[in-house]
Amino acid sequence: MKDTVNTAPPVIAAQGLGLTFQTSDGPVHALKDVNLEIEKGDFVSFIGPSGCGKTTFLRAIAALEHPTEGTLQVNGMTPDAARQARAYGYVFQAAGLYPWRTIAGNIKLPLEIMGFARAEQNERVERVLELVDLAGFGKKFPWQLSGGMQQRASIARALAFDAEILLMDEPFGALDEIVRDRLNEELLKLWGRTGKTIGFVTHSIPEAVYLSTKIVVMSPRPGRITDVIESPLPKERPLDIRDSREFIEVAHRVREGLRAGHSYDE
Amino acid sequence: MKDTVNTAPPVIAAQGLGLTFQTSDGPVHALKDVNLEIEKGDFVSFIGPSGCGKTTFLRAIAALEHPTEGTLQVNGMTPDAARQARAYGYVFQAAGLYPWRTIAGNIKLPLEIMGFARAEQNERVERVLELVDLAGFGKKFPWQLSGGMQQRASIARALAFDAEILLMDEPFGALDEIVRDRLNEELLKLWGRTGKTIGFVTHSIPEAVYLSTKIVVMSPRPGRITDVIESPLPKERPLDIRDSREFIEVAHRVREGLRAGHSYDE
Amino acid sequence: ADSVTLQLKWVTQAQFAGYYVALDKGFYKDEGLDVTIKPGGPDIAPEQVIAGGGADVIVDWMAAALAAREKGLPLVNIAQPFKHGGLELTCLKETGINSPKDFPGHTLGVWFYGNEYPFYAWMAKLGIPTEGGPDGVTVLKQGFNVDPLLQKQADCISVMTYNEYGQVLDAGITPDQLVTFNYLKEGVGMLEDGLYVMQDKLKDPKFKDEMVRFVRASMKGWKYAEAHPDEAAQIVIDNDASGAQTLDHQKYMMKEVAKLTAGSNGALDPADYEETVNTLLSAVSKENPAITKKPEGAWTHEITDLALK
Amino acid sequence: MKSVAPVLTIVAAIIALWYAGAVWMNSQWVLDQAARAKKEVTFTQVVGETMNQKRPVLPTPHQVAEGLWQGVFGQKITSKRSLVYHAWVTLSATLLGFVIGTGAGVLLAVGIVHNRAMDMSVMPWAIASQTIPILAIAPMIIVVLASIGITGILPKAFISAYLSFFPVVVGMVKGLRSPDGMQLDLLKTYSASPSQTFWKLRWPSSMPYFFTSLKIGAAAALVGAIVGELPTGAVAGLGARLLSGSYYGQTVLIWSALIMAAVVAAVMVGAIGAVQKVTLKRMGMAR
Amino acid sequence: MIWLLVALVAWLGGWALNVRLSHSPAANTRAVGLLVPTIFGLTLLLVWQGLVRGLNVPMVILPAPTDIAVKIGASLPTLWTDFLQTFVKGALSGYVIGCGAAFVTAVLIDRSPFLQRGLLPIGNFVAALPIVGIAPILVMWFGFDWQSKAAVVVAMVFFPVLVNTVEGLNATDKMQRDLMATYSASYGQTLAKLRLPAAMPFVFNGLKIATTLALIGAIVAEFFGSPIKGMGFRISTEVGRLSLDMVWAEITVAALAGSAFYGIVAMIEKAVTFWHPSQRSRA
Ligand SMILES: Nc1ncnc2c1ncn2[C@@H]1O[C@H](COP(=O)(O)OP(=O)(O)OP(=O)(O)O)[C@@H](O)[C@H]1O
Ligand SMILES: Nc1ncnc2c1ncn2[C@@H]1O[C@H](COP(=O)(O)OP(=O)(O)OP(=O)(O)O)[C@@H](O)[C@H]1O
Ligand SMILES: Cc1ncc(C[n+]2csc(CCO)c2C)c(N)n1
Ligand SMILES: [Mg+2]
Ligand SMILES: [Mg+2]
Repeated sequence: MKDTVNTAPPVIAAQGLGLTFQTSDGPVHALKDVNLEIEKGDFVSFIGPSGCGKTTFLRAIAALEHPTEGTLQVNGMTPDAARQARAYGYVFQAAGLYPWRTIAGNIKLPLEIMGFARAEQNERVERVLELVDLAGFGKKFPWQLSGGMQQRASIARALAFDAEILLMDEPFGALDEIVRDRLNEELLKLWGRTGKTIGFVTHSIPEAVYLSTKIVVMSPRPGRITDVIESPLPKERPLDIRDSREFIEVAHRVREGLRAGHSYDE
Repeated sequence: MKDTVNTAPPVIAAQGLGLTFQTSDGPVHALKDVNLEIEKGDFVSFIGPSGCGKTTFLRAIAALEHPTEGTLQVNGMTPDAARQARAYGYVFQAAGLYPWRTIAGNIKLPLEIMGFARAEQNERVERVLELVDLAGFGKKFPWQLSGGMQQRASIARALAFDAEILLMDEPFGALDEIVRDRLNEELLKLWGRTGKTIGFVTHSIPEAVYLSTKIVVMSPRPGRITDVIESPLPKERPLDIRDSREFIEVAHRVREGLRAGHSYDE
Repeated sequence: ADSVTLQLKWVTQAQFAGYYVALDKGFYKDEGLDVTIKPGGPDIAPEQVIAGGGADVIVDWMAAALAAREKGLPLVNIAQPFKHGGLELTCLKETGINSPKDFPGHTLGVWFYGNEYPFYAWMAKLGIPTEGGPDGVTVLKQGFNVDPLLQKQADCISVMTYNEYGQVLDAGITPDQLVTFNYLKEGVGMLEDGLYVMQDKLKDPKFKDEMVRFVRASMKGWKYAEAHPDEAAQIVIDNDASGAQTLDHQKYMMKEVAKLTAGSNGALDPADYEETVNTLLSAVSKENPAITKKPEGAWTHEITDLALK
Repeated sequence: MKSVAPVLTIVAAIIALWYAGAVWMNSQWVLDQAARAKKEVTFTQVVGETMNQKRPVLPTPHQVAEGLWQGVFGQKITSKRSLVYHAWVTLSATLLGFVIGTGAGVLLAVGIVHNRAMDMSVMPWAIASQTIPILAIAPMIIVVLASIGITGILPKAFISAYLSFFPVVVGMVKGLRSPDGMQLDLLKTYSASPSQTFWKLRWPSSMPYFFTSLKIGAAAALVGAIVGELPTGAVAGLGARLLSGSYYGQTVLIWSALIMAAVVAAVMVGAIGAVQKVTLKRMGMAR
Repeated sequence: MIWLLVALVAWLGGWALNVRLSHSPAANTRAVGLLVPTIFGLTLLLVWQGLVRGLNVPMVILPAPTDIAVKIGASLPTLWTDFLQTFVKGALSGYVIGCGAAFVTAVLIDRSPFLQRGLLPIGNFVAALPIVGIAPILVMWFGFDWQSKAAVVVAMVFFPVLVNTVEGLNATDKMQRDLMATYSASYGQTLAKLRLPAAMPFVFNGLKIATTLALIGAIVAEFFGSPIKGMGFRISTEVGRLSLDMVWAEITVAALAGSAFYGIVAMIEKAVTFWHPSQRSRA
């Protein structure tokens, strides 16, 4: 692993990226002329009005959609190749648990696929269930849990194996503030410990500012990046950092960016 | 908890309400000993950790679940009878649009069922589409919209007809802050104009405080009410009321209540 | 004109040429009858059709008709255009069968559906068990055609002289490669195509009169067909709605059928009747009780007496 | 259109296999005949002989093609020897039976979905009814109907309806029950009447199942009509051709009728598929 | 006349009872679940009995249920032999072979869109071939014993199961597939852990349809040639002898066996696809 900060190639590099969906009533420009570099160990939040292409961009990084213009590189390779190397952990906007597997079974799924030993599988399942506060629910089936619990299970599933890049699409959308705070802290700890690169979609400005090293503000029709904000906050972030001046300044800038994006289409 | 001077009977009255799901591995106590009165014109928010029974309680009010203990009255009748009188507008936690209808068709659905005239139907559809910022999307099918846009369409559907009681289950969960602020304002305006009674589930403390006349804090296992906070805020609420002392105090009390609920099961 | 419906035992073919000729040549019309001929098939039990009121008169084999009579369906033979039977068992010589003594250990194809009584009577007479094994014969329910012999799935199969036997020859097997047993010659012959009606209806003088005219015209048709086989075959072809029959085969069939009808003026010969009944009774077994006692009143000369006057 | 090449490839493969099978299955007879005539035959002779037998065990593709050609184009379509004529006889009964059967099937499904007593009592018997061998009771149906004066196309159509109603019931019950809890709950909050729930939710969401059921039902109706033709005395229709072919050992005739039947079924299924495409497109379901 | 009245009263009474039972609180218990269709069946039988007796329908056209019951009681050994021959040897073996082959074929062609596009239209075409046409041919090819019956059954069940399985293997939703894609799961892993489980509701649809087809196929094939035992043999022979009571005895056995077969497959379905919304009672 290259640990030098600036000479290493970016983990994710998009240049002139465009993605157009062909629908029955004309093309939809979900992404247009997107340029972005994400370094190893970055925690990048994407924020923007609904329909601005956040999900689409995350999907393109994970090679689930294929750009129609420009280039996109992950670890210096194509997203497809990076996926082959099992670089991704992905949390979808909806939980997407397999209904025929228990919660524990769902979390075990990636571990089975990646060939972890049986004992290790069980151990990891226990650990991540605890992390998302679902200990004791391993034997339930997805439809027996509330929406928020399902969402937490799907986060646990993505954390169970050690993906180099974690892509999370509004993972905490269905959770209340307390759990959210707690999971935010846990996520930061995990990130600090492992140096993962994280792409994170959220609608909450405080959350974006609290978590990120880099905040990407997007705007719709066509989906594009309107601002990229490098956070001046230190890596160590207690919860009360949210009252600091820097925090409030960054939040303000994000809010302005968001508002600008909205006024575009009015 | 009757501290109002109002002499009119409550719109919603729950006494010793309990609801237990029988599952293959034992009963789940989704609600236990819930006592609550909601007056006409109240704006009540429900807040609490995931799995604490918020959705279940809303569903019970709309006669979609049937309590296993205690009594529940709506407008002095059973929830079933109230439903016959078409008292409810309901926004579900997931959008739940019918895939074979366009967005406009989906919004028209309740209007058709309640027998509105054709011309009035179209007019109302236009109006609510504008309200949720989806003008021009009427002819699209649900799967052609992003998650947030679908959620807004489902809100429009519930607003299209004049239900006396509006029940909303995390309606703004998938929306960004700007849109959320805007819809919050619109909702308050609508409420002020029409005097509807609104039940509102949210995970956002500021949102709950900003909107409500009454905040119900719940806690899980078994699902019950731990605090009911009457808001001292005036009916007229500009956005910057959120910086006022009262606001911050109420928010603090809610946060404490929430935290307490969490510590219960730890 | 009075309408009469005739239910055949089998599909439209020269086996029933007499009726089709009578229809086509206007013999029925001359008698003031409006006759409908319903073809049969493998799934049609004429006895059931007449019981259900779907026909006034049916063509049936005597064994089946007597069995039905014992089952409570009072059928009466009013005419017997077929003097002889055409049922045979034909075997490939190469299987080593030369006489009935060679049957044990072999597989025989038999038609069921009410046509199996002569076979069981014969086996009973020969004392050969029909449950398989080295001392008995293995019986197969034969389908509608001669494939089992050609495909060597059976060593012997049931044939009618006028139909399936011709098909075997047609397929390219020569008569000298075959050994054929005629049930009649083996002493287990049974009367084949006769005309049957419901007993109680005969009490109705109007119906009786219709039948008299019907039998008269039918016999006229039969005699015409015997004399003009090629024309009769063509008439059959014209009446075949399925369009699947070939003229050559129907000509062959007509010539063979003519041999069977030749000896009959339409009236049932009581001696033939007795032989059929005796053969049937000789074969009574628990599994194949065609009849268990001598039938009474199963035939009448009333119609033919008047018709042939 | 994309499937033209794959279909042609598979058809070519099937024809090749078919020829091989014809040689293999028909050679027995050639060898037997040679043995009876005490002659030696070479391999090429055997293959040559198997190509154009009069009563082949398996007729070769070109024999069947010729039979089909003869049947379809060899004569006027009003002729009794025309396959088109017989196909029409069968098709008319099939269509009538299909309409009766699917109509009854949909009505029964609606009843089952809306009435608990019907749901619990009828379904097991609908299943049992399909385990009764139709070929066994078809003659009885024909006789019984004839005895109350119903003859002609109707008895055939009834049998065809009997076979086609079951897949429609099963499919439509599933389809009418396919709306999920939330979709149903939504209408409950509107206090929609049962008929509104039916027309606005159950019926539209059952559409994919409806068309699938229709397709299966159409194929079943055809089988029913053919079965119904056998006990009517094999008078006319594809069933009669099959049977006659069987009596007289005319294998080619059987195969031509068989292929014709499959063509008729394919045309019906294709037509339903076309309607399905248009309907689902208008409902925004074809993505 | 009396009998006709009995028929009418039986019908109304049975139905009223069922309506009450199915709306009673006990309606979801297993006992009532069995009782209701039984009552319905009994009323049907009573109506049948009433009509046959009341209208004096001759035995050679339609026997009364009591006649049939007596005949069943008197012919148990024959019915058993026929059942073994037709159901166990013919239908069951054909069912297992046909469904197994269809399942394996579906998985094999699943990887090749080319084969799918080529084979499925032809599969539908072949599935439309009426068995009455195929059965004589297969009897000619495979002989008179149960092998040819099994072959007919194989031909009948193959395509329904194939088509359903192929459809089921494509029934996963996008997000479920995307999840596997992010793991870069191999084809085999995706098949085993996602597509086969998701396909099960469809596969069982095919398997259930195939149960009724299997029995019908085996019986009908016997009409075109058979040894002198078997349900189809007995039915066709006894019709010719006008023993309609025996015919209906066999039909009864067929209906019982077929329903039981269907029921067993449906029970297995319930166990395997417990997670599917149609099997869960959430309402
Ligand atoms: N499969 C698709 N076909 C057609 N259009 C699509 C498709 N997926 C997305 N879009 C369109 O692309 C645009 C971007 O969608 P995307 O899902 O990326 O938005 P988003 O930023 O994630 O929004 P949200 O916050 O609501 O989830 C939207 O206008 C959407 O309608
Ligand atoms: N149909 C059901 N069967 C069994 N258990 C259920 C069912 N519906 C809900 N539950 C359980 O009832 C409890 C309350 O669920 P509910 O959906 O009301 O929670 P919630 O407060 O809305 O949570 P969230 O914020 O995650 O939506 C949970 O423990 C859930 O697992
Ligand atoms: C199912 C069945 N199989 C065979 C016969 C015997 N049979 C009697 S007459 C006749 C016509 C001969 O060409 C034939 C084949 C039958 N009646 N029904
Ligand atoms: Mg999104
Ligand atoms: Mg909820």
